[in-house]
Amino acid sequence: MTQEFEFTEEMKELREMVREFCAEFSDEQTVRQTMETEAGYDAALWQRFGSELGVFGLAVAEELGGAGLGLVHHAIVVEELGAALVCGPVLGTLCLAIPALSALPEETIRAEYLPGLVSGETTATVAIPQRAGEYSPDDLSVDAVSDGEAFALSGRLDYVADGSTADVLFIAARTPTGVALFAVDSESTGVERTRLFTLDQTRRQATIVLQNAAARLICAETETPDVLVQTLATATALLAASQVGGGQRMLDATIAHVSSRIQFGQAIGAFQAIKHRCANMLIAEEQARSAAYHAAWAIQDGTDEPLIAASLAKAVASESFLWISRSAIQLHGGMGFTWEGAPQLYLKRATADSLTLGTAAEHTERLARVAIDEWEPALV
Amino acid sequence: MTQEFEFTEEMKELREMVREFCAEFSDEQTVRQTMETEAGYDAALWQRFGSELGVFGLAVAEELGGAGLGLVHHAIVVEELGAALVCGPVLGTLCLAIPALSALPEETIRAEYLPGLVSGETTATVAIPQRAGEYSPDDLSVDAVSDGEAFALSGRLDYVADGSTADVLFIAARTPTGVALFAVDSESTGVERTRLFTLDQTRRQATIVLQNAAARLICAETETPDVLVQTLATATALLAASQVGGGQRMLDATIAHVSSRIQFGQAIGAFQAIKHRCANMLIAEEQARSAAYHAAWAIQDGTDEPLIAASLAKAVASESFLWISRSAIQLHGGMGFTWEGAPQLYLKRATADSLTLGTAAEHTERLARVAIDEWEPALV
Amino acid sequence: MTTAEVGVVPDAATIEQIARDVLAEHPPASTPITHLMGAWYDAGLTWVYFPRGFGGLDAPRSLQPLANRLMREAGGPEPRTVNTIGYGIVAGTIRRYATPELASRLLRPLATGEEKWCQLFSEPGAGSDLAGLTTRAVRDGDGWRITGQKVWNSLAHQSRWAILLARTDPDVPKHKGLTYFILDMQTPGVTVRPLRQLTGRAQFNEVFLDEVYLPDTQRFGDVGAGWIVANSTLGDERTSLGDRVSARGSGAIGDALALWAEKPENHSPILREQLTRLWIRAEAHRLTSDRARVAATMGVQGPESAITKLVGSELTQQIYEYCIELLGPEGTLIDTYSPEAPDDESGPTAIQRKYLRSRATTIEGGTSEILRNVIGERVLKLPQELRADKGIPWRDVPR
Amino acid sequence: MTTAEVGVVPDAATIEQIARDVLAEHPPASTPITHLMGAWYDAGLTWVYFPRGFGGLDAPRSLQPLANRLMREAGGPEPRTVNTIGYGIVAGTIRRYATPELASRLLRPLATGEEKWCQLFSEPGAGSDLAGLTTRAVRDGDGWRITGQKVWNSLAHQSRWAILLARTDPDVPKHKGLTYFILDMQTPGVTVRPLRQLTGRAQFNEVFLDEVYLPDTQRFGDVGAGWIVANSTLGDERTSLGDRVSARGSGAIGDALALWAEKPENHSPILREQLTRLWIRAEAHRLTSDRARVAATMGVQGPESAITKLVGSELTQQIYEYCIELLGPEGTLIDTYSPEAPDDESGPTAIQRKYLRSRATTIEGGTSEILRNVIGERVLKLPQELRADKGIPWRDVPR
Repeated sequence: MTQEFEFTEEMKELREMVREFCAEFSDEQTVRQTMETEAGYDAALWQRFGSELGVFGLAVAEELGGAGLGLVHHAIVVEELGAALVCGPVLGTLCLAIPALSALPEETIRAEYLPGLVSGETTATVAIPQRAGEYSPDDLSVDAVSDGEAFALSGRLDYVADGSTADVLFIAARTPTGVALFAVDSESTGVERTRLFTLDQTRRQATIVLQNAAARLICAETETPDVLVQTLATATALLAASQVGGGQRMLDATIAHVSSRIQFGQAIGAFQAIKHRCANMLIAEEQARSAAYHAAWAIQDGTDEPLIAASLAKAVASESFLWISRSAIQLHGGMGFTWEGAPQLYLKRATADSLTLGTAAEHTERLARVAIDEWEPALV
Repeated sequence: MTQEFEFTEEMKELREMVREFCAEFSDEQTVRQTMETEAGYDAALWQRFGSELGVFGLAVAEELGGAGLGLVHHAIVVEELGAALVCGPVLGTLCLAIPALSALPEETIRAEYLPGLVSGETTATVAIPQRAGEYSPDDLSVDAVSDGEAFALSGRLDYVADGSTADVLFIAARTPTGVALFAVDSESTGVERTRLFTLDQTRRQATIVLQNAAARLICAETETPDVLVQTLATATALLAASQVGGGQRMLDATIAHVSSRIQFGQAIGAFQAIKHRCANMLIAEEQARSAAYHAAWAIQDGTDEPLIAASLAKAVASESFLWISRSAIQLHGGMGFTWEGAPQLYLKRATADSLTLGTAAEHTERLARVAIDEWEPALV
Repeated sequence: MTTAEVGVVPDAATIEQIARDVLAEHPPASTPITHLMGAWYDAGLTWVYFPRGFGGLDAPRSLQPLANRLMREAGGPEPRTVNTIGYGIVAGTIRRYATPELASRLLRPLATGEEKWCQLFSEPGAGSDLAGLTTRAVRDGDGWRITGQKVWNSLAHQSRWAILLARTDPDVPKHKGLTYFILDMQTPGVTVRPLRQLTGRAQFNEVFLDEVYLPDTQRFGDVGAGWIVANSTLGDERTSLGDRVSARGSGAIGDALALWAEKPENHSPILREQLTRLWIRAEAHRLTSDRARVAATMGVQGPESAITKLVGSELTQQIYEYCIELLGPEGTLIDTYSPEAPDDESGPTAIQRKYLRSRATTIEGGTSEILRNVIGERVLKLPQELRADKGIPWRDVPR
Repeated sequence: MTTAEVGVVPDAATIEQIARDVLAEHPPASTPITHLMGAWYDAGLTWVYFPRGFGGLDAPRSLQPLANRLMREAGGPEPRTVNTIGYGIVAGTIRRYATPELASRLLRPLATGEEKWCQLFSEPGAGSDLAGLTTRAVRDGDGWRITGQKVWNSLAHQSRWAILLARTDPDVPKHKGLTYFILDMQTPGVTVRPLRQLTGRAQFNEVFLDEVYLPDTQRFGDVGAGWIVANSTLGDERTSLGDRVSARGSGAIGDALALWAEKPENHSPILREQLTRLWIRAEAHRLTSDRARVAATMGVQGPESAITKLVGSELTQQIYEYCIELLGPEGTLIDTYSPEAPDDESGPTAIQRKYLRSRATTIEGGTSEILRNVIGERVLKLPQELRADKGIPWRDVPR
């Protein structure tokens, strides 16, 4: 294991590898074509990421098809997929389902689902009752009924990430004794999925209505809340890494643009107003990177309270990515406002990311509770 | 009467007159000398402002020695005194006492005190129980006891503006039936005044301890709360005008400095980083000016809710003046950080002003209550 | 019907009487808009400060808001909406630069909206640096041949006429080699292509000019004086904004307040504070705009008017950024990006649409960066920065 | 006593053993500080990466934090506090540019604090534009005569030595005409005057140099190479910062948290949110500094280190601005502005004092404006802006 922020050569190579693969097989033109399709992603390409490149299981144990390298490696992959706006169930499968399954107590369940997700052959998503990015059993909208043998779920789920394409739906539901986690085959009867039209066309959502849908219990009431809390923290940290990737890409694009765009006889990047805004974009990006990777390392190694680290990451990365992508549009001028320009794709991603798993304001409020209200001066 | 923002020629002449008088008799050197004296102001100069220039009673009725022109005129005077950092009881006498007395129901009381304050022969201050700039009877710290004929006050008052030099102290105190307003001769027995060392040496404060100090009832319990609320709103609006004056002076000084300071072979004001910050200073100043004079006009003519207008003025003017004076230091560079440089005097004034009669955050909270929580969509 | 006596400057009462007569004879509710606006023009109410016979009455400009208000109160259109660019930018230039014959040909259909106008100024390579534009106008007999590419031309596809800036002399510094023309958009060689924006819509166009001929009579101002004419045009645009004071809680902040009221379940102390801060800024901006308006009516052009666009645009953006955060997960949805959908900001995801549209406000009509330069140099009189293109023939400026 | 074998690069264990021996023989609690630091120097622990005999052991630089930590743990001083500028800026330059004789004369008393150092770089007319400085050095036999005025010289009144930049050739562009010297502050013609700051204190000085003579042996680097030497000096200053990671909630944000805990009566939702936002920024900044530190130990100088000063200084200011607002009316008081009062930020109005002092953080050591330029041009490689003084003889540059 590495100490915090010790990015090894091997990590850098991983990053390069994913980046090059994205550049080759998921360039902007491909993303634009894919995002207009009904499914919203290319299942074959997804599988190549999982099987050929083999980067979906870096945080998964080796015996389950993974590489057992830890969450930081996984975050690097998610960051690069975010940088390239790769269409596909990044949120549902990589940020939510794989961490959730990895946290399950039962080995057999893990072994059943993880290899398919890691190889990219199957996709999944997790529906966790949450409010403002926090696990919130009060917001549970699905009930599980058992006939003593099999379970059936009924209820409605809004804004389910990748919900219209996932093969398996992992759904938290209320049972007579608490909250348990279930697996539902998305094709089974009683599952009605409606694709939503999303501001960010590269990241899909669905509304799912369950009416007595057959479900399999995969985590009991005693363990489920912990699993869900842990999954949310991990997914939040990973989403922050994705935001870092998007921000870096927009920073790079903006630097390239202002270095070549000539007005008043010189490249506009020579003007202090532009130059200083670019400096501020870099600063915002660097703060986000630190916060996001601190969260990945902290969750991986247990060196900080996961909820604090994840909220910090999401609060900082949301504001940074939003501000950077808005700045990118501004500094691209009129071109930044066109459909053809790349900045709009990132603005929409940044907007959607910022509203997913808790907004910056919500995580700030949460940090106010855990970091300010409960702060005790250290005895020095 | 003028419509809102209709600054007449006569108002401009008034402004010029006060400005020139300040430039001649209260220039920066004079201010620096005066602020180091024990009293902290020059009583003779103060009287010249009142009697020779005759600008303390512009909002006071003519029969009481004033000019009956309204609060906007008075605000212009206070603005210019603020611009020049004139040492003296601007807050105690001009912002608090004259508006308070003008609001008193009894003609004879008004006639007794106002002419002296207007001529500058006497000075006064008002101690109003307030919290966050709002009238707050719960914070009343003085009790009035009556032997059936005369009243005696006991209690402690903190941060009394101009408290160590005022001739008359107008003090709100608790009586058996409510809150009433009293006049106390500051030289009488039972009045102990302690000068405080203030961050802003040009604007003094005192702690006053009263022990059975002889007091005269000047406003009964039925009217006192209204008088105090109105006085606070007026004083807040006037303080905002003073902040506008200070901000304008620092904007002007900064423009002059960056236009003449040469680095890298050119005046630094040519660099966009400097130029754009100056533009932002102007914008901040203009917003503050609009909000402050809106408040003066609204209170004068009853065209807006005084509490909303005053809080808006103070919230905007506090942030603007603070930001402008901080920017002035930054753009003056090292010189801005010296004792000899003018910006430090304005930073300290801006800091003190921002903490007086409610901070920006406090007025924002107040506006949240009156403008957001109680907002009703208009029927259009 | 009331008319204003020739030779006497009409006062408010006269204007009001004329307006009421026109409106009585042409009830806005039942009169086709071109008829209504034609009658309004003929009565001299379109621009009361214009000469008689050209839509005006030689009246003081300060009486125009009165006429507009009477039209509005009678249920008629806000005049600008009839022909946005025509009213906002072109009419004043026509008055100043067109011959009487040409002016009388152009102004009435402009006023009625029958002939819409667009502006062909910006180019792909000339945005902030408008004076650096590349479109060439070359002498050809009694006229000119224009070749080049323009961009950000709103309404170009609906317009009969355009105002056009082109370079007539590349051998002098950039500002001095420009000439101002008007162009009949039906002339051969003009191609209009819609330009899709990040909203999915195509509110603007690109316009390609391929050896387009126009007669020299369609030149406004001297050859080489195009920059001066254009600036008078842009000046009209700015001063035409100040007619009305908005009410507290209207506009973008009104959207935010309404959304706040609609979504009590999304309330939090932080969002409440943020909304209050935006409200405070909106108020300060509204009051500053009002102060600028009053100063303008008193003949004082203070710094207030120069900062209105800058502050307003940045505030609008931030308000819709706030609205999106207040919307929460719902903010991740959009109804459609179809370019065929109506180009407005209504519908179930109106807030998201306004949010997206607001990104342009700090770019169009002068970027915030350029506006801060303008405030610094023209209002605060700060020294100009060094420019690589200053005093150099346009031909030799790096591009 | 342990010694490091000559010719063998010492490892951590060796350093630790040597350090423990020195500390055992010279217990920090009972040893005068100059003796302690002298023994530390003689053992080669002051700068383990310096040559033997010059306070070092030819060890890797990465072992220095270990030595410093052992000193701290034994109750000894943080080395920098013994001679701030000497350690932070001068020592590395002496090693690189002084002759061995001069270096051995200078380094030991520098290390022990017996001879303090100050820096004579800035001038009243050369702040951000340091390379534009005016102080002249003119050849005089085997040495130089220096005349000029320096400013912002902290510790000048206590220092024996100064590093000095002066202009030796006004006929070349500004960077090329500078030469770097060291100056004995006891030389005739040197006058030090305290400079009072807005805090009331005089932490800095002005230094007047009137025909001050110094021998050519006190020149560091070539004539005309002063800018290069100065930059290596300033580079040392930057990299010397990164030894320690601060703890969560320490530093300025720690002051704010403590004040928040002390003043429950001043709490409000808005102030709570503002504190949280500052806390978040402080955390992100702390983590970024830590990341830069780790990158530096791995040999990577990332952009993280270049932005630390900029972000830290602006954040510190904003934290104390917040503290003042949290203090409320109490924030309007100050204990004293007397220049004789101790120059620290303690006392009953420590927060007010830190607030005032914090105004300098975005000016000293490079203004925020200059730092953003540096980040833009050196880190992001954006094109340089036009400069009026570029390539022009210093003599001809407007001043």
